[in-house]
Amino acid sequence: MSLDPIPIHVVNPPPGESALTGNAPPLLRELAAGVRRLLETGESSAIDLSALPLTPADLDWLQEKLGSGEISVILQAGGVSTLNETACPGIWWVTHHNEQGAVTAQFIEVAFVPELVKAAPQDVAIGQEYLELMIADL
Amino acid sequence: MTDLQFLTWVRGPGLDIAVGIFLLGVLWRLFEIYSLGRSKDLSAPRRTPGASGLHTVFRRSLPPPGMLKCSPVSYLGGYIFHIGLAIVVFGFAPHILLIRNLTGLSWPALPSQFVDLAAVVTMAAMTVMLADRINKPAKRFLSTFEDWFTWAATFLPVLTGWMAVQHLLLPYTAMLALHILSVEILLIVLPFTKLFHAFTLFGSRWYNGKVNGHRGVPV
Amino acid sequence: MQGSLVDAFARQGVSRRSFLKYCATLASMMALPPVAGRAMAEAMAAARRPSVIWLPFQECTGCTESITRSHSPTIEGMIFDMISLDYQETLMAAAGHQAEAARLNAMQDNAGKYLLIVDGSIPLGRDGAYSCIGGRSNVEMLKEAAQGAAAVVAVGSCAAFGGIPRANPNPTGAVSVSDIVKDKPIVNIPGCPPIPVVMTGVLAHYLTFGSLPELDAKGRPKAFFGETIHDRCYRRPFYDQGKFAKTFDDEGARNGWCLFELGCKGPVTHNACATAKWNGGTSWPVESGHGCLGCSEPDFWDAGGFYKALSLPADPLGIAGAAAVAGAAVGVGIGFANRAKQGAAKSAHETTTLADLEK
Amino acid sequence: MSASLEKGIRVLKAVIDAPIASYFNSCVHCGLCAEACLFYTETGDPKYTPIHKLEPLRRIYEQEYTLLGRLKKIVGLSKAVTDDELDQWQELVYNSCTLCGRCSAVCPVGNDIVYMVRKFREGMAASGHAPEGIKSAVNRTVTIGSPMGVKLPAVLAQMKHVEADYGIPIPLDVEDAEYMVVLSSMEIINFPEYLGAVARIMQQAGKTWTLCSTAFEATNAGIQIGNSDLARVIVSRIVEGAEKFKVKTVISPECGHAYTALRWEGANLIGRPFSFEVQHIVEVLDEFQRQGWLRTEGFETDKLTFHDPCQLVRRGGVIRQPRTLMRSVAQNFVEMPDAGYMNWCCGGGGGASAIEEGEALRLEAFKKKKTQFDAVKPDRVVTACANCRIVLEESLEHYRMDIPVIGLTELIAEHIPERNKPEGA
Repeated sequence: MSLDPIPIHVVNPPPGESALTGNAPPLLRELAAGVRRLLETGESSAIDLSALPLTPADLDWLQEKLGSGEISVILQAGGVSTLNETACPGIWWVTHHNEQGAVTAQFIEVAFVPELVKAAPQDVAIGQEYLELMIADL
Repeated sequence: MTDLQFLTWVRGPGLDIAVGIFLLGVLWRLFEIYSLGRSKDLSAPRRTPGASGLHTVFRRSLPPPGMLKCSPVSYLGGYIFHIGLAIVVFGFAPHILLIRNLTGLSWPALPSQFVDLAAVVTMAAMTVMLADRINKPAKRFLSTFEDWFTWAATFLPVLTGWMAVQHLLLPYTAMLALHILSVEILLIVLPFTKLFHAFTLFGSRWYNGKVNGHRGVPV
Repeated sequence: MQGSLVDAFARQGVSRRSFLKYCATLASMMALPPVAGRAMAEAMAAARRPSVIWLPFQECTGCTESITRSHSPTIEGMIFDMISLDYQETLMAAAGHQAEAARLNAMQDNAGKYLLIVDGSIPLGRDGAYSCIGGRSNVEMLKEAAQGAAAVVAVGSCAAFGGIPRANPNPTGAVSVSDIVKDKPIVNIPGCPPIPVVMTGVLAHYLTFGSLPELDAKGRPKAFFGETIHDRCYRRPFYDQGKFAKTFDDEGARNGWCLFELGCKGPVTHNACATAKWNGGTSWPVESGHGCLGCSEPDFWDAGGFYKALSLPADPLGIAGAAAVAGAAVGVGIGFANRAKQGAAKSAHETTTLADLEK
Repeated sequence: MSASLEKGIRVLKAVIDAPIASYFNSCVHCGLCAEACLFYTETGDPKYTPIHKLEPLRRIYEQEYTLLGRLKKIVGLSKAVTDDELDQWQELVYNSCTLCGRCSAVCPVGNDIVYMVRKFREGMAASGHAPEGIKSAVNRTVTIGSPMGVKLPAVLAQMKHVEADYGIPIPLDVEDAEYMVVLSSMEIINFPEYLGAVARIMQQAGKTWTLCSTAFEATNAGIQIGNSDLARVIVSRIVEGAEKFKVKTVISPECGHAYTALRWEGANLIGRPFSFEVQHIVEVLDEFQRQGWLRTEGFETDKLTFHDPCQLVRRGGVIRQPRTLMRSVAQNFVEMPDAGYMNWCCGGGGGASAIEEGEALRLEAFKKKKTQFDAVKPDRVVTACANCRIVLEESLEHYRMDIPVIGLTELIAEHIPERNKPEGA
């Protein structure tokens, strides 16, 4: 069923007013510090965007500033997640959706490779087992 | 008692009691004061334009010549805090809603940021007035317990209302309840203290203007 | 059922990445730093499933409905499978004496370690006779079960604050868990019903950190109940601009303006609806056009009417008319007395002479 | 309670009315009335705050006419007014209040404080707490006929002098005259020029006028002490005289409170409206001038200023007229700061000048007036009240300021062309 028949259309923010809160620009500095740390110590970090008082307009501004990079990863696990490299290599825009498609969490991760993309040794071991079984069956 | 129980009480029975005492007190006091009557002035009146009871009711809101310079704190502080109170009481959306609910009258609300500013300015002005009461010999000399008490009874509703909106010190629910309680205290004491000038001021100015208007003096 | 969580997940076909993603989301929801997601994942992967006993008292099963079907079949629901839910009348297969035996066994085997979840209020009227299970009153069962519990989680407004059964005139003498249990840590997760992720979040916290989350003065986890609905409401800007819907079908309502005047209790209600939302993040009451009822606050049922704005008196001017009449009567009475006194003073006046000027 | 105190309180109970009740309930203790009172501004002593001067009256009002006040009195929260207290208040109600009415003019809630002081004096006088100086003035007015003890022969003698000096007959007890002129004793004793000036002006205007042998004295110490019964006795003389000779208008002399007594209080004292009009001499002069009956020639060239008598401006409404008159005869007329409606009192009105023990305070309060004079440095001061004139002269002398004080009527009369003199003769 479409939601259109319900005569409620939310106007937010109100027309004619800028919805930018000014909370987004400082995040760029925080990211710069994160990138420096990554290069110097190899330590990765993340910013939880849903925990910050950012409006959709703030997020759009941030996304536009960071741009898009060469890699887009789509993770199919308990709903879709997208892990997109931004125009600044090492900065990843991570969005988690649930199975219904709603956004459940949004992060900006500073890492060479996002945590979730890496395969865990336990899983690799299971893969190895599977491969060996296949070879044995040859 | 939980915060919500407290709030429920002050919104319910508490407010009923306060409004009841307020109305009872106002009518009682008005009758008590004005039923004393006065004798008719038998002297021949002198008519002068601009001299009448009604003129004085309005004109007395402005400082007479020379007085503003004489006591700027009393006048400016008084203006700021009375106007500020009016803005806060009659311009804040939840207050208008209350008035509409009680009387059916309503009007557009002022932006809450503006009301917020007005509340801060009002409190600042009231603080200055308090300091003036402490500093000025004549004012300090005249001051009784009632003066300090009514200052607090007027200041607290503004302070608690502002703190409730700003989420300071206590949870909103508790602060809102304290705010309503402080307003109730104000309502209860108003008819029985100098705060009753809010009502008798018009009568006083009118009498003064009437007596002097009879003599052709535009006071 | 024993074993580590992550193994159980694997058996359910939940991948490690799904699990990590869940932990990250949960951490975000609980306002923990992003690194906590990884810590949670590691801790949970190694966690042993604790025994959980769920006692239903004077309740409507709405809380169970909420927790089981909300995000079903996502991971929040699964985490319930991942604890050792040893007694839950609605969900368990066993019934009658078997069920009661399972409860007693679990209590014995895990004495001092199990987590006790309670939904529903506890009636104290007529010695608790209003609500019994297997011939035993709720209050008796609660006291018994609480004794060996590591902690008690009061799920839903009934268990947390007494809820609807306790509403005026409270015929059954209903009370909350914390009215009875005094010597155990209690977490209140109020709401009618509570938000599923809040319930699972508390369990996850207990599983991962082995402790209960930080609580507010009313025993509610601060991570979810720290802010009011009003503070996080997407319609808040309209409140600040003074734009209010006046009826449910006016222009303001259609424009999605603030519902304060229609009785929204958002300003006095602490809950996570505005951020966590309901039905898998689909919507929540205010978004669907209805004000908050304040269901996660004590005595919300008796707080002066769901459709009456917060700034309004609950019972407008019930005695005002009478007071005005009484005031006028008192005033007129004093007026007459005063005039009489004034008149007496005037008529008693003897014309003064020069001699009178001397004392 | 002494019998006199009881009588005083009974009188106060009779005079307390709705305006007083409204005023006391409106006071917010803002202290602005203090800033308007020269006794406070010049001494800085807060006890001179006008509203404080009414404290005993306020308590009597509260205890007698409010329910809460009665309760407060019963439980001992509000003390009864005592003779000792009223004794203390004598200085505040008489010595340090000239009934100038500046406090009533500035009170932001509109309290007519001076109206209350006037009423409070009723109780003070009835309970025997009036100052000796005013008491003896009242005594002389009632028994002899004038506060300064002037009797008819002295008036007749002055009339003769004036007739001799100006060659104009002074009519006495003339029936159906248009105007009846009454005098203040100071004008008979200290400033006989006034009578001559009136005679010349009347002659030029061609008006019939008369003095009255039974009512030559206009001042009314009964008003100043605050006793309506005695004030009635005094004012009745003028009413009887005016009615006997069927005059149209009684001209109040250059005296502030005589004007108030006759113009505003008189009808209320005798309990019926007058059958004649009452005008202050300044009003009469203004009217004559506007009608063209009064013509002047020449101008004073030195710097003149005008001191407004309080009872004439603030309590009488005669604000414009003296200025028009001044400009018609003075080239260099300057206004003092606050002149007109907000003018400062000379410090001796309302009976204060009759209180000997109040002299030091009066001179202290005069500093306000001195500041006004210093601001414009006039060569001469003109006024329209013999009492103001005496007080100003004495105070100016005390402060060694060489500024002569003259009456407005004389000043006008000096500019009446000489050649007109024979016409009316």
